[in-house]
Amino acid sequence: MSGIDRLTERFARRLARGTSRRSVLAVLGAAITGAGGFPLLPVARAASSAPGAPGSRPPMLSGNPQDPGDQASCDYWRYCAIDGFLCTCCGGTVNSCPPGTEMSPITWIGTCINAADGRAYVISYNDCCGVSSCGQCFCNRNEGDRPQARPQSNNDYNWCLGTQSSIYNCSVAAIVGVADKAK
Amino acid sequence: MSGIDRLTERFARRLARGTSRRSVLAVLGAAITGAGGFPLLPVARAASSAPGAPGSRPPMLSGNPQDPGDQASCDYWRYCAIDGFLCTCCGGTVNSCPPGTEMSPITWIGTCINAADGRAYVISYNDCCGVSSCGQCFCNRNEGDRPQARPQSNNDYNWCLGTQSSIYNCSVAAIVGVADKAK
Amino acid sequence: MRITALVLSLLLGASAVSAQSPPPPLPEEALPSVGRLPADYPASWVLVHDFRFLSILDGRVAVVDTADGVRPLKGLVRAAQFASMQYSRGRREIFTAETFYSRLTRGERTDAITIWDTATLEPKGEIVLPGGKRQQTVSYVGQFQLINGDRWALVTNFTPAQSVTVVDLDARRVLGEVDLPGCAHVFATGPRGFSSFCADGSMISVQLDDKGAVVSSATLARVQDLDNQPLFGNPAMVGRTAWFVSYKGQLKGFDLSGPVARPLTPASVGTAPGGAPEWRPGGWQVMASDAAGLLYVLMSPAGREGSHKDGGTEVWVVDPVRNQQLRRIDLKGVAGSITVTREATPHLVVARADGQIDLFDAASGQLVRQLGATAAMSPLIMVPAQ
Amino acid sequence: MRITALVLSLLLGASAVSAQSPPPPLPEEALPSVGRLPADYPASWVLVHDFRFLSILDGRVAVVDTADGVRPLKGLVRAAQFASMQYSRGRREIFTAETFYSRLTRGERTDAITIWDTATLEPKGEIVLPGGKRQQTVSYVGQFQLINGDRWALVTNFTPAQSVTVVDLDARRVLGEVDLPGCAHVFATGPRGFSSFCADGSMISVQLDDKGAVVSSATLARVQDLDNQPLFGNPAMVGRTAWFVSYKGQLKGFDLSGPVARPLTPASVGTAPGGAPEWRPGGWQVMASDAAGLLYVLMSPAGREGSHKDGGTEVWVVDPVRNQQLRRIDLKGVAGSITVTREATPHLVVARADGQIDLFDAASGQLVRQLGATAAMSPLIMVPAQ
Repeated sequence: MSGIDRLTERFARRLARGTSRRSVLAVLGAAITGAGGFPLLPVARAASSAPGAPGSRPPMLSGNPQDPGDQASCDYWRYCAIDGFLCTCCGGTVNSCPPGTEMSPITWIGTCINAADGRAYVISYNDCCGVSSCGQCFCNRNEGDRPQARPQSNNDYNWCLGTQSSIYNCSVAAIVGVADKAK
Repeated sequence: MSGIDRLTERFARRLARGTSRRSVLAVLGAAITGAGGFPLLPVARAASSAPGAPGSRPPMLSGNPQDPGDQASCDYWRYCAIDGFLCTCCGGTVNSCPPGTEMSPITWIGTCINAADGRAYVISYNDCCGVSSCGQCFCNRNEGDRPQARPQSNNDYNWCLGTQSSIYNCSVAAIVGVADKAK
Repeated sequence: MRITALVLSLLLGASAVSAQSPPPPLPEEALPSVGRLPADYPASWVLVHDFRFLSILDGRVAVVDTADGVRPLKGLVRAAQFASMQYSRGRREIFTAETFYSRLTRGERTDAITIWDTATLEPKGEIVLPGGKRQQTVSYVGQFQLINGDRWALVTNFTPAQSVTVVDLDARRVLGEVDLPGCAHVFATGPRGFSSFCADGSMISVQLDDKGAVVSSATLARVQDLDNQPLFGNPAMVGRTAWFVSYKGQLKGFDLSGPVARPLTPASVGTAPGGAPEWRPGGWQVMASDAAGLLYVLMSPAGREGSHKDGGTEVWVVDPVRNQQLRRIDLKGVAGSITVTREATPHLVVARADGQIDLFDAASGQLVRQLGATAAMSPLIMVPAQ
Repeated sequence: MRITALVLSLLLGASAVSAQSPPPPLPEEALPSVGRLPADYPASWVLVHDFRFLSILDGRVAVVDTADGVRPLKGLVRAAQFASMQYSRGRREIFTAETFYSRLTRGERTDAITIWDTATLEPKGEIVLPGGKRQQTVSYVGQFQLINGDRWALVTNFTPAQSVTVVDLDARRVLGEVDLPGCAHVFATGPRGFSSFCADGSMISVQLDDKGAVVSSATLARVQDLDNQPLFGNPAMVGRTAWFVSYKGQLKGFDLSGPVARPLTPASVGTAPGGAPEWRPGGWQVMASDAAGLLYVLMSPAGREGSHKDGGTEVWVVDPVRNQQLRRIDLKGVAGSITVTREATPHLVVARADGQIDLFDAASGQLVRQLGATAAMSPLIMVPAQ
């Protein structure tokens, strides 16, 4: 529990810094984290990837055997709960926003297994904001997604909050910790 | 000549009503008429008609044998010089704008042959404005299209001018006269 | 002159036309001309919210006649930037709650409700929403509701602090704001109030006074199990009863006619063989009702944890009061959202993820008409006009 | 807690991993993090203007590394509503001339130039353009030009009255407006002026004083035959010489280094068998130059009146000074726009109408790389970064 709690506390501090609403504290318990991006039904992947021809991208590899997979593919291990255009295809990387955008200070967190080392990592799906829809590499995976009544578990919100603009461009998947194995 | 001249004169009056720039009169000779919409390379028709599946529309017939052809098809006789989304697919008709838009008061004129009666009709390609790109039934035919130095013969301009908004939605093709056969 | 030369050359090429007794020419057509719609939309019409994933800031609502295979698209209404939309048949108005920036993607933010006339699709009025906090999300009907006989509107806010802005549509002004910590979505309830789902699994019902302030509230505990039986966000309305379906097919009804939501006896969509691993609801707008109170649920044969937005290939028709699965409709492919018209012969309207819209006979399940992708790029929410 | 439970269940499923000497975990990654670009773009980079036909108000400029098949798209710059774009390598700035409405599609109109930093793609400044008259058209480079050592910009207006707004980019202010009745497009000419094509087939050259007022002008009569040999609007620049190609393949060069445009000896793209009815230039940006001063022209085998925007299937390489057709490059399909990089081994960049971008060796004509549709929906204008 403590790993999650530490992350929760850190994100709460970020939230407090990034917003000024009087009632922020009242909702921290329920709404500390939000959601990255928005869903496209997976059945629409082919349609949304037009104009990009599906399969035309060469694999985007980290070069680190401990971080395996194609970072431009929805199947990459960190994307287990992402929802949006992959920033790796938009001028960003797996953990940084494209130039010209602003990264949302707080966002939704998922927990993904890295098959290379068997660990569960806590992944932060920050949105990149202030530039219109990237339109490349849409990815929507909904394991653990829950209704909007539980914001921290719902990926339909636009989490371009606390940014100068709420216009959504793409989403990153950054490692922010290792989930504790012991309860 | 006289038919074209009468039309020119009428559109000049509309132009004078529709704009207030001091130098309007100076350019009337060159810029009485503009252009309807904008071009998409014909090679892009298939791409642009996505999300519309090509060929999925049933024919849109006038019901008048003297006005033959499919008004949702780029091959329809009145579209010989149109450039834009066909308003027939956007909530309008071949000669009226979709509800919620405003028709440009002046625009580009083409001359198209009606195979049913062998006449050459003067067609006004008015743009419908104030609603974003319709996105349906793109059509671009460039016979007689000339550089922007001759505005009345160029279809790349956005002719949402003299309207409250310059946002382009679609283009109509209205009969405004019969071209004189005699010179 | 160039045009005349072109005309002459074209005329020469048209010499095959008979010269004897030519018909009179087609008449000159009056310009300018802009179409109008019937203020009261026929029962075959549907409002389709196009979320427009590839340019989210350019969303729109398509007014669609599902009975018109030739001209299905009747007009577009702006629905910008994670907008939400409501429709009042009685007022003959469409409402959009939107967000704008002074420089498209940057600059000054303005949130506003725009009131659109159903006949002209022209804006009749605008109410600016204060605070730049309108909730932005993929479209849920619970983001934006009409209450108080359609005279007021509720707009949900998310910063991520949660609240509801109360708007007087007639007076064109904001009445106030109700804090709603820990709760999401609102559904018109009682004479002048709403119900909302909360993070602890409860539902809160709130009534407002004639100034928009809270006068009463009540909480129903444990209306949903967010871990094991979470409810899809978009309900099917039967009169003033809202039916929700869970990720695993449980049906929960709430009578919202009184000041406090009243839960009905739960039901189920039932089961069917052939699922791998099992049949579950899947899609965006996965539920609809018909005039008889039957429910239509979009079902996926590949139901598992996380499949709930994958779309479905069948629609199951269920009587929620008798808790009885009546029939299954094969959609011949994957669909994302459904609704049912209130026509004399009702139609099931099925939106595919690529924008294609298909019509099925709601009773027989037969495919009746395919509109193609003639209305929307990303059809997510569909509202029958009657 | 739900998340922990999920973690545990997932961990149980990952039991196949060796338990002996596990590697240290992947490090925590710093947030927030936003990328930067090199302020001086490499020679393989190209700015691609995405007109975005399906949402014209949401156009953008894609910064693309044509040498990077894995990550070609480096970032996006807003280019809203029939925008035009210019790039100054010396200033390390990108400029967009755009139009905005206060309510996306309606309301108050604002025309403005935005100055974008090449490294951050953030706006550095804005100059509002008065009068709501900025020319809106499918992208032509002659809508928007940099002059006076990139310190000033010219923006064309069209209401349909024609004029040019003169802007001081350093001082962030509008200097004035030059009426230009009957003439379209501007091309930087001499120390502080421009040339423009006029409706009577002439070209006018104008020089400005240090306040932006006209100090001299001169007209070249009959530089093009608009009826029979009209020139495509987008030239290929060889130093300060602008080469234009006619609809039928004639090449016309204008030396714009002095205060008055000086026409060069015309040349031709040449001919080839197999046209039906004949080969002609076709596409949007149909011309490019390389560092050696050779011209590349996109050619269609189906050339006829009206085919000039149909795109082309070959690129013909021509030496315009020697008036010699050097070679033909088969594009293996139809393309709409082309450009050529200034790399040590220059590449021909080919944009298909569906957004696919292909790279060919400019010398050998061999296909080198396919970027797919990874940058733009409607790529119309492409500007090499060097």
